[in-house]
Amino acid sequence: MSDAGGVVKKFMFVNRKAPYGTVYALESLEVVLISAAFDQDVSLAFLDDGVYELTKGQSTKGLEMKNFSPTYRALEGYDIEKLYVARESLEERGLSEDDLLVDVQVVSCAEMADLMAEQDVVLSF
Amino acid sequence: MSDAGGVVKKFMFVNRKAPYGTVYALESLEVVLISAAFDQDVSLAFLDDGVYELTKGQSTKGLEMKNFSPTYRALEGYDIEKLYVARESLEERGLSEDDLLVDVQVVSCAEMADLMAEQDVVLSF
Amino acid sequence: MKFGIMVNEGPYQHQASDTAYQFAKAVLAKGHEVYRVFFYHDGVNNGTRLTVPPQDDRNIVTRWSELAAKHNLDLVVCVAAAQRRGLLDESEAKRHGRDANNIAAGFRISGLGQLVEAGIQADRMVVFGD
Amino acid sequence: MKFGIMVNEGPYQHQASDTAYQFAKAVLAKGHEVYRVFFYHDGVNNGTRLTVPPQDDRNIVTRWSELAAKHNLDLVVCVAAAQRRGLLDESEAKRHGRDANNIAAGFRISGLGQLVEAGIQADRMVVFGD
Amino acid sequence: MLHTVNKSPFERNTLKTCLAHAKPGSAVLLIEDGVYAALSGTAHSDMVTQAMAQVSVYALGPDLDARGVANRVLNGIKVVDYAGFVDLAIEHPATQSWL
Amino acid sequence: MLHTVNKSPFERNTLKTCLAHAKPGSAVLLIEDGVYAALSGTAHSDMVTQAMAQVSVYALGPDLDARGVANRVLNGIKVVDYAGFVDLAIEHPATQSWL
Repeated sequence: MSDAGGVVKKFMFVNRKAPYGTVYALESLEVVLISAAFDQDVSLAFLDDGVYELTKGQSTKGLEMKNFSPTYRALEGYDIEKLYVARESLEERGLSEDDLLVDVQVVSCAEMADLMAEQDVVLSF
Repeated sequence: MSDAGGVVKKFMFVNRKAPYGTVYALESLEVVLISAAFDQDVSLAFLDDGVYELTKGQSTKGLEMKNFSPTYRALEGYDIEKLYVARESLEERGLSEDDLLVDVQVVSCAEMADLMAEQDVVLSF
Repeated sequence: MKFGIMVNEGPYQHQASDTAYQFAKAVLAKGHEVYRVFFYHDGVNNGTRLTVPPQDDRNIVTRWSELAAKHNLDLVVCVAAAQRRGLLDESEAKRHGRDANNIAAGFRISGLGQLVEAGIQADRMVVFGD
Repeated sequence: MKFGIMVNEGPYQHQASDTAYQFAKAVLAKGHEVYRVFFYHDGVNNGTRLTVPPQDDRNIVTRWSELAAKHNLDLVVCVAAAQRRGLLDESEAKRHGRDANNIAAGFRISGLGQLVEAGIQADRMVVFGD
Repeated sequence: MLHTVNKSPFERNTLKTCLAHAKPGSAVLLIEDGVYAALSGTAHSDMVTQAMAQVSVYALGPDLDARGVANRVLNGIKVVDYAGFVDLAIEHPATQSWL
Repeated sequence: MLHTVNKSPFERNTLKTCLAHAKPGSAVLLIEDGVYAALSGTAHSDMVTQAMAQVSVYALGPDLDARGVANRVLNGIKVVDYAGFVDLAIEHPATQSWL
């Protein structure tokens, strides 16, 4: 599928928005899944309200919307394993790693800034 | 044009968004102009970034967008004269009444709250 | 009691249309009346019959059309906002020389006066947006 | 230098499409290349030929179409986002049994892979949204 | 008056402005991403708790459930469903949506 | 890296988060409603002035003009047009849009 001609770039998907209130989180995840086919160096950053995308126990029946949170668990199967979560964003929200539905690397603001600065392509939604 | 059957309600249009970045300010103004035909008791509230809708000197040539700010000056001709601007919102932005392109009543947060509480219909965009 | 409802955002991008729909359903379930649903700003995009949502997702447009059919609702799309965004019915398309239209069943296009009138006639007006 | 551009919001409601257009024009004026403009989320609504903006306002859709014709730009609308929101070309309309389509000249519908590929092939990727 | 807030207090200034204008005795209903303001242990919990001395605060249950945060709601906030939203809109003479 | 911010600092937390992640030597370009952050005499002027010790801050002229605030820009902020935006995007190896 990939026609990248052997080029491997560092792609970061930046998630800063809560799920369900807007579609950005869901449609961002759709790009992430597609990106797996291109053999690029993909990472995901979750900060600000983006950390809410990963909370356990989402149940959308009352909204008649699709609960897409289990898809984050599927990322590993696509070899997308670099999920970075901002420590400050978790703390402001009273959340800890145990509240998240996937394994992530919790990083400081300075570490997140370093990661961002390394990227070739940053996609935000 | 009015088919209100003699009913006069208090309508408030709440403007909290900056112009041009989004269309809400412009399309809100379009409703205000239409409302004039219905002989209702209309007032406009400008708070938060909504106060930026009224700044003098807007010039949109570089954006190729329509400068709709002169329309605020036309409101008086439609007998829409109750324009309330939040003092705190002006102050946070370093603005004074002299920076605004129409005559307004600058009110405190408590006065704005009182005005809002009197309304029959509050439309926000 | 008569409710007026305004919807300011399009389908799927923001939750506004979903919440408005659930609110309207609850109003009707309680035996109250929905005087009118007025679609403004990007809300006009709720009225296109060309959406093809994924099989496992809700169909926001069809849901509105069906609710309107069942309860004889008045779903009004603002003409000025609709023109800007490309939502046309047959007569609008003709009038502006367009070769297609895309309005869904149960929606009608009309002016902003319909919003003000809903504010006057309804006992309660509730706005859903971004 | 080759630029990729992503547009995440529809015409008129947000300034994103305006800024992206002015940016693309400036890229071209400087002699650089626009590798692709990818329209995602509500951005797909930039590709409808049914808009009828007021006479005294810019025509956002036509502006993109004309820029594409002049510079042979690749304007790609995401198929999944387009289906959700009701933006179809002739073959999509046929495939989904719809009686009309609304895509504008110069736009084509394709998959999200086109966005990733633009990220790989372009020297710079710039995103415009809400 | 019934006030509705549909924005996260972490992202926007909406809730803060709403609370500054909600008069004693009025009701504030948190919906959509606004329900994140209903939670305990966050940077905004104190602001909401203090507001509850003057106004009644409600949160929409289906929105809490969707976001997986229904078990974190602050004491004193009443959780309602869409029918409860309608009741609140009837009970108060007007509704102001803080968008 | 070039960072762009298109939101008013009065309405959203976007600029604050951007500045917290912009490394020394990077550039921040204020566009659309983001240009309100470029102004002197506001509640956010100090935050931006402090940031300028580490990062270069630019504002898009056409957006300032549209909003009638071109004469209020903070000292040290460079005003650019769309061509200048392109130059900044070329000069920096990547662009991050804070939406």
